[in-house]
Amino acid sequence: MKLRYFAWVRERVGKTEEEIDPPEGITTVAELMSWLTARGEEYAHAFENPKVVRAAIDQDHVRTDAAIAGAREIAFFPPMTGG
Amino acid sequence: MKLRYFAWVRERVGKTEEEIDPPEGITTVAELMSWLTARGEEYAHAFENPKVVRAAIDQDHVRTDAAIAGAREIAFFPPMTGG
Amino acid sequence: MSAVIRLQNEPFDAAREQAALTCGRDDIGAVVTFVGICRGSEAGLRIVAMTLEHYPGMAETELARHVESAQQRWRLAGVTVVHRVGRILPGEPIVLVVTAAAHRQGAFAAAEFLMDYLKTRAPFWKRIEYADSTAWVAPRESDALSADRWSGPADMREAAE
Amino acid sequence: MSAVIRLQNEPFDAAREQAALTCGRDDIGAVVTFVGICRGSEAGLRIVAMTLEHYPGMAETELARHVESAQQRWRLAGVTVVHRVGRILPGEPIVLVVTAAAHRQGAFAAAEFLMDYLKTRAPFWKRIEYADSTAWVAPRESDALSADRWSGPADMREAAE
Repeated sequence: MKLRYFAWVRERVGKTEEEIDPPEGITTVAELMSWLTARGEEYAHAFENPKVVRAAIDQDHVRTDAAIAGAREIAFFPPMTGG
Repeated sequence: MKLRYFAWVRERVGKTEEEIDPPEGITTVAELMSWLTARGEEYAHAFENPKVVRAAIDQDHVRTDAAIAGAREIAFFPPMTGG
Repeated sequence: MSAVIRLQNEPFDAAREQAALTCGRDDIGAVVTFVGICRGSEAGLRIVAMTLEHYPGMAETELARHVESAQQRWRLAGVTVVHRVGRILPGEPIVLVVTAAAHRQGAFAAAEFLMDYLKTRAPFWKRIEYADSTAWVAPRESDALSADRWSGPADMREAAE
Repeated sequence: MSAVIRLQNEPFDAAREQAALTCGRDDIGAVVTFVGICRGSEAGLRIVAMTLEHYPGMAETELARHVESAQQRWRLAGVTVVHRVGRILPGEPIVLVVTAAAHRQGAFAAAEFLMDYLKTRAPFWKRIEYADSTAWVAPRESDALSADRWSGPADMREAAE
């Protein structure tokens, strides 16, 4: 699946997107965030306060308990500040 | 004192303004409306439903129990429909 | 704070009024513009024209008082109110309210407050010319309800500021 | 019903967008225009520029869904939303929302609803460049409160319609 990062999550991770293949046991957005955190300092920095990071699956806002099965694209970003 | 009429009150009375000198016993806007009503058909028509006629004394909205003593200008008009 | 209040016979240019309000300012983050337009029909009847009558003197004084009150209540950077009087054709603008503030909540609230005032308490009266008749516009119940919002305790929008 | 939704790098002309929305219509009695502008300072610090980042695809789709929802909820005659992305200088416009309806209550409510959505849920992020630093804008508590209005039971403004 494709991961996309925006705003300061993107800056901290250091990339705009990437393809990943998480292990079988990772079934929710929250678990995916924990798994990413363990991948390196840049991820640990991006997800150091997971409560403030928002997620979207296939371009729909989701809560972090949402299942990731079947997702083509998961995005992580800070609270929105448009308008 | 000067009386001014607007919108359909003006149309019914048939004039935009006039000078009047009501008798001593007329002390409130409501009494003035009753007194005017007795002056002729055109006034009776304008004030036939006194509850819907609004009044201003010296260009301030007032209720019909307001005292008219000292008023230079009293206006009568229907509910406002600006904007 | 800048405040412009005008009653005039001629149509107005909303864009020019708005530009004049914000020109040279860098403290304005939100501008709300309301334009009221003469519609082409009312309850299925075609409107030929609308005539706006007002109480000269009282209209200007009262409007200035309400603009001043809106400025203080919502700390506005600027307000412009233009109200036409006389004969107005369908499609033409009737009234303009522009409010400018640092943030949008105050600008929206002030514009609604001023429009509610103009609709219910400002001394203006509309007469509509139809093809075969004329009629004075009756006040709308919804305008009275809308205006009642501002006399109660501070509402949600102020709390949100 | 007409709906125009655009994301663009260039500044927009609010007057032209508004004219396009009302041109040739005689069923519109009220037009509300909101323009959000990049201010020149924030908490006393001078702003050099602001950069708007967005989630391409999701931003357009979500915005269209909210515009559709506003149209149905308030029976709008037309809506235009233009949101800039990329680098924006102080004094330049950031976002435009224009709503047109027969009466003002729906036009005001829809414009506020869309702005509350854009501020709190639309996938856009603002980064501010100061003279010596940059900072991502933090969400404002007042925006969240403001947005909460629309998810509760029908509010006063709808009752007033």
